[in-house]
This record gives sequence, structure tokens and C-alpha cells, in this order.
Amino acid sequence: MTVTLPEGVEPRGRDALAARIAADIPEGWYVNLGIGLPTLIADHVPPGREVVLHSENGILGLGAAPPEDEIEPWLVNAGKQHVTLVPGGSYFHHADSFTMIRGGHLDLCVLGAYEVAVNGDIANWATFDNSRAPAVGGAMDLAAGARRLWVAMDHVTREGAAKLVQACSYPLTAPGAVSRVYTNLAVLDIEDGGFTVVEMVPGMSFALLQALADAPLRLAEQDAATA
Amino acid sequence: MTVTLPEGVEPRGRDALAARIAADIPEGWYVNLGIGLPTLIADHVPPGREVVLHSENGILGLGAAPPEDEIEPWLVNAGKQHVTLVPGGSYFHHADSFTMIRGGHLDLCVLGAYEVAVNGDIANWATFDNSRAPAVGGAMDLAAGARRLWVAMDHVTREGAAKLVQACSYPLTAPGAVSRVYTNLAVLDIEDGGFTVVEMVPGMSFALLQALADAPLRLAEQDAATA
Amino acid sequence: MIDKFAASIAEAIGPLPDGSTVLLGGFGAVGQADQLIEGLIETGARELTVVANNAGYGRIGLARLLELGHVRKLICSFPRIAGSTIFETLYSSGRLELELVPQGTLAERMRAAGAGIPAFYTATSVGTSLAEGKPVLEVDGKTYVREYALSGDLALVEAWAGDRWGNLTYKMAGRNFNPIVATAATRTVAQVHNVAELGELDPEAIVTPGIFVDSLIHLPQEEWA
Amino acid sequence: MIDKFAASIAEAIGPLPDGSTVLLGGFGAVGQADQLIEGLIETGARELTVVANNAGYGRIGLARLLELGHVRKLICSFPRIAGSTIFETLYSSGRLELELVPQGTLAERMRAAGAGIPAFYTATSVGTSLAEGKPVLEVDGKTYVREYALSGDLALVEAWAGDRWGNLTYKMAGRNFNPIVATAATRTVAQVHNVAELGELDPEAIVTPGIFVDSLIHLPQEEWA
Repeated sequence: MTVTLPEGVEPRGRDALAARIAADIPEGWYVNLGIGLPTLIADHVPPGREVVLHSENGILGLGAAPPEDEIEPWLVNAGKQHVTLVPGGSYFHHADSFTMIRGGHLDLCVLGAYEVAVNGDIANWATFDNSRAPAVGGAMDLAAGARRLWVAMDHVTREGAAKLVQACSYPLTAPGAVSRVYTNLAVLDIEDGGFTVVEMVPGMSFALLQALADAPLRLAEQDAATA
Repeated sequence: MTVTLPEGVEPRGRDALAARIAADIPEGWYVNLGIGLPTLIADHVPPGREVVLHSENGILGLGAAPPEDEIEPWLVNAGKQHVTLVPGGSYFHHADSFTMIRGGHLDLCVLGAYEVAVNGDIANWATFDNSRAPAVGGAMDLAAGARRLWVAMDHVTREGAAKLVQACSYPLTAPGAVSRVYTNLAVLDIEDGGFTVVEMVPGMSFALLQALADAPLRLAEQDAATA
Repeated sequence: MIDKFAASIAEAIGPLPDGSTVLLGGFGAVGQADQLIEGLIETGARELTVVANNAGYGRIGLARLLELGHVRKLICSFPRIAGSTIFETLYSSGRLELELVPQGTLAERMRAAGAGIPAFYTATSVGTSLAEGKPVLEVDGKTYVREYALSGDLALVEAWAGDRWGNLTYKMAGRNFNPIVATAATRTVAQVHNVAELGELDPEAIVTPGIFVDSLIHLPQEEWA
Repeated sequence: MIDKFAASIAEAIGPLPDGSTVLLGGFGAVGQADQLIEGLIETGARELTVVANNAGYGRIGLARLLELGHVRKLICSFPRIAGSTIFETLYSSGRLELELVPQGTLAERMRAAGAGIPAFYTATSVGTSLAEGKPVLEVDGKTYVREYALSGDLALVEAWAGDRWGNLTYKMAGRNFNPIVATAATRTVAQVHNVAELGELDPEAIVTPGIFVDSLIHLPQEEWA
């Protein structure tokens, strides 16, 4: 990124970010992990903690990637990667799968995003590049339907532009849907119409984090007291 | 019945009526048989002719009643009678069952009725006896959803009142749904807004049949030519 | 470890406020969770709205719930069956409100609630007294009536086998409304005849995935097994 | 005797008029009936509307159908996948109309068509550009958008096993849209990897009952069996 971070500040890498999110998912939750970074979260659920992963193409109980010689051609996740099924898993068709999503049966969905706004709006499916065909997949269903929507993304774009914004500039996926954002620099809750920083990577300052956002941030109360 | 029929006219009994209807059901049709007389039709499908019977409580491929010592408590038809499943049969839930009904996938439904009108209206679920609770079951779904609706009923009530009428007096089950009526005296098509008599029991006269209806009847062309 | 098996019917059902809406699986006696309904009676909750295809028979299960006066309103397609004398007495004396719904519309309204569909259109009941006062929509020259989702606070399910994740299979026509009500309530409780080890149920043949089930109770009925 | 097995793909599909709407099961390559799509090409039907979750990849199946110019309009949730170069070329040059539909709404619109539901409401896409111009309904203070049923003249299904009545089972995630499209078309054709004797498929585990299937073709793929 073109943003220069102070010495000693280490942005979370993809796996570290996935692991950070995984740590917050309690046992027993039904969770859909979006394509890309969110998919990695599956690999970081602590051993022995039963979290049931849903895939919109009709699977509950997604397991890890299979060894090369045990690939089942009919068993892929929503990102079309080969996966396995854990004991207790099940298959169903797309209408039943989206009954789970639209009907509010998923405890959590984690998606990537281009932008997240102070009011929880998320934009993650379309840009203004009209030369390419749009593709939405299940993003709108998941964003509108899951009980909680968390976003996993870099704090700023590769060009250094803010992704935490006052209002999304890209086309919306869903209004007011996001409750929590995990970036490579911080964890932020969306509450009372604004971003609350609940955690920063070691060495990161609130002032810099604020400078890297296009919307006002505030510190969570316990942190503000010691800031 | 209080109607006096001429000597030699034998109204069809329940089984004869069921057999008459069964004879008209081609191989390969998916058919729902209503409670009461229509249920008897199943027993009269000619041996070797594959007709697939649907029951709204989640069964395709209804078979005959089981011997007393082979009753399965979980296997009943829509009339709550014990039945069997034929090879090729399947079980499904109520939403899928009514997908078959409402979605127009049944070739035929046969129901009983209080009244059928010249325009195909059917009344078969409620009377004006308000002392008893109403009960509709799947009658409205079947009448509105099946590709063809045939009615099996006596030609007149026990009191001798017409059941083939100009307009139904009882609450409707569905408007304009019936295409054919099998009574104990005749078979009538509903077409071009009227009843066409396509068959009468032996000895029956068109004049008497007309006298027993509260709507104009006409003879089918081939019969009219020889009448 | 996820383990949705409860130690008792009372624990499986949990507390239930007065005025709750309870969805019952079952078609007549088949696939109706009679023991859970007894547990529902034990909660003491009153002023209930009960959704079921039929209105019970004899003096057990739903009929007993009605007889004890716990139910304010019944939403039902075919309340009058052989032996439904308790319902008929209550209804004819005006002590029970009845909302009559065509069977397929009843199933679809609960399916819609489970699927996050607040309303839909159907040709069923159009042109009849049951459609009176309802908004209509014309599509391709045909008229349809709007029906609304029907959700519950509690669903009581009878299933054949279940595992600790709440995955369920049913037996024959015992399936009926059970998988539908399971999707449509805030809390879904199942009584199962058989306990399966996790992974023992065929993933291709699980009818109700555990995501729809909050609690299970094992009630073997040896004489039927 | 009911026997829905056809002797050839051409016989299974039958004639198809220009301008028809064809529903395809499958999620990416998984569970898509590639051989039936080749048969669809052979019918010569043009000006087709094709409904599928993705837009094909490489130069086989759906991609080949597109490349040959048989398709006027694609109704799709995620046309841009790895290898979907033929679609992208056609789209960017304006030779293919695209209707983009959220994946769950796409599934539900076809399910609605199969279930005789002409329209329904959903929160999906509310507040986004995909809801623009659509009628809305407010229920309990929340806004929903109206979506219409999506039916086809022909549905092409890939299934794991089938019997002569057209009962089908699927394999793993190959199920996806297949059982939905099967309900939503005037004519449904399935290619099956395995033939089952009537009665051999477990009645509790049949996913698509034969009532939804008009014709089957047995295409064993030994290398995958």
C-alpha cells in the first residue's frame, strides 16, 4: 500500500486476519464465509470448537480441502474450490440453501468489501468499470439475510484510499447490514451510526487509524479511558 | 333418493362409478383422489396400467390398503386411512406436496362436490350450517391447481335437489375449475359455458336427466345425431 | 461440542410466555409430537395461538391442550376430523377463535416465514369467501390473492431419527408439516424415536438440517420401532 | 408401463422452438448437464433465453452455446467466473443481453414458478440498484421488493441416479439448482449417471419425484463412477 505506516506497526496478513476473526466465532454458530479472504477463516477455527460452515451451493458442514487424490468432483464450495464434508454435514438444493440465508437462520456471514459506511452500508459487488459484466452471486442475499454481517478487508485500498467511509460511493450490496469490520489494522464495531474502534494492531495509533478513514471513528469506552 | 327412476334405469353404485372414472384415466397420469368416493377409484385402475397417485400429505405412489398385520402407523392417505407405497413411490413434505398441486403438476384431481355449475364452479367444502366449524383442507388448492378437475357425485341430493346448477348456492371451492362431472346417472363435460352429456347409464333418457338438473344440458354431437 | 439433546421435555421446550404462537407438525395423528404437546401444557402458557393442520382428536395432545383452555386461537385447514369433539364443542360455544386456511396456503405461509418471504401470491382461494378482503394481483390476466408469512415462537416436531447437531429424518408420511414448521419458529424442538451418532445419517437424506433445530428429546417408542 | 428413458439425447430433448426459455441446473461446472446442452445446440433453436447461475467457462457446454450465437438473453447471478471468456466477449460487445439476479432470488423465482406462486417479496436487493423500478411492500416496518416467478419451456438437469418413472437423486453439491429447475419448466429432461430399478431408490431419499421429470437419458461417466 502507498500508505507509510510507522515503524513497528505490522498490518495483519491474510492468515492473521482470518485467525483473528475465527477467534471471535463461538461454538455452535452457523456461518457462511464469503469468497476470498473470508474462506480462509475456516482453517483457523480452533481445534475442537464446532462451528458449522454453510455454503450457498447447498452444503452445511463444509470441511477442509481434501488431499489431491481424494478430490470429489461434485463437492465444491461457493468459490468452486474442492472441499470435504464433516460428519453431521448435509446437502440440499439452492432454494433450501437460501431459505437458511434469507430466513435469518445463519448466525453470521463474513464478506469482503470495497467499502463500508458509518451506517453499516456495504458495497462489495460492483464498481464503475462498465466494460466488465456485473456479477452479484449470493452477496445481496447473504448481506440482507444473515443475523450478523461482519466484513473482512484491508483498511485502505492498494492506492491508499479509505474503505471506511461516510457514505459508499460504489453500488450498494445492502443498506445498514454490517455490524463489525475486521481490517488489517483494526477491529471496528458499527453502532449508533458510527465506527467504534475496539482493537488496533500493536503500535497503531488512533490518530493514524482516523487519518486512514473517510468517516469519524471513536474509541471504545474502555480503550478511550486509557488512550 | 326421492327421485323415482323409470324401470330398468340402474344408477351407478359407488364402486361402479369409481370404476367408470378409473377407465378414463390414461397410463402415466399423476392423479390426486379426494376423500370419499374418489378414493375408491384407486381400487379400479386396470391391472398393469401405471397411474401414479398423489396424496397431499406428502406421498406419490399410493398403493392399496395393507393387510391388517402389515399396517404402518406412519403411512396414511389424506383421508387418514392406512395405505401402502408402490415401488417408485416417494415421500416429501407439505410444501413440496403443494408445489405439485399449486404448480400445475398433477394431470388430474377428482373431488366430490355439493354442486357444480355450468361455468365449472365447484362448491364442495362448506354449507350454511354455521353450527359446525368449517373445514377446507386441500380442496381449494387442488381445485385451483390441478390441470384437470373432475367431479364424482350423485346426480341429485338425497332429497332430490339438483347438484348440476346454473350457479352454485353453496360457498365456492374454486371458480371455473371443473371440466368433467361423473354422476351416478351420466357423464358430462363442461365446455363453452354449459354441460354436455357424453354418456348416460343404460335406459336413462335425456329428458329425465335434464329434469334432474337446474341448468340446461345438451347432448354431445355424436349422441344428439342418434337421439 | 454442540449437543442439542435435552435431558427432559421441560428443558427441551424451555419457558414460554403467554400469548405465544406455537406451530405443530403432524397430519392428524401421524407425525404429531404428542409428548411435546403434553410438555407444552406443562409450561402453563395460556392465550396461545396454535397452528396445525387438524384440531386434535380424543382427549390427548392438541385436543387436551384445547380442553384445558390454553388456546385462544387456532389456525388450521381441517379442524373437523373424526374424534375432534373437544374442538367442536369449544368452537360452537364461541370459546375458540378459528382462522381457516387452505392446506397448501398454510404450508406455504410457514415455508415463507422460514425462507424470509414476508408475502406471496397464490390462485388458491381466489373467488371464494376465504379470499374476501385480501389484496389481489393480476399476472398474465389471472388473479391471485396475497398471503402473508406465518411464523411461530415455538415449533414442535416429531421426527424418526436425530443426531446431536439436530439433523432430522422422518418416517414415511410422518414428514408432512414437520420440516416446514421446523424452519418457521424462533425455537424448534423435536422429539425423536431414534438417536443417531453424528455422521450416521446419510448427508444426502437428511431432511431437516440441524440449523433449523434448537433442541431435541429422545423418546423411544419401542412398540413402533 | 411408464418408461421415461429416451434412446438418444435428441429424443430426450425433443423439438424446441426459437425464442424458448431454457433453465439450466448446475453451479459452475458442478451438476451442469453438459451433454444435454450439446443436445440443445443440436436442436438448432436460436434466440434462446437461458437461465443459469453462471455463464459457462472454456468452450464447452453453456460457453459453446453462447459462442455459437444461439442465446439472446442470459438470466444469471454470477456470469463472470474463471474461464468465462466467451461470455465476457459477447457481453462487452453488446451481443448478449444480461439480466443479473441475486442468487437466492434466482433460485426462489424458479421455485415459485414450479410451485404456482406468480410473485413474492424479499428483502434481498432492497436499497440497491437491482431493486430499482420494482414494486415494494412494507411489512412490519421493513421494506421488501416484489419478484416474479421465472419459468422455462425446457429444463436440463444433471442427476446421479434415476429410474424409469423419472425419480432422481443427486450427488453431493451437484444437487444445487437441479431440483429447482426441474419443477419450473414445461418439459424437464435429466441426464443420469446411473439407472436404478423402479423401487431401488429409497423413497425417503428421492430428491426429485418423477412427477417433475418428462424424459431421462442414461450417460454413464465411468471415470467418475
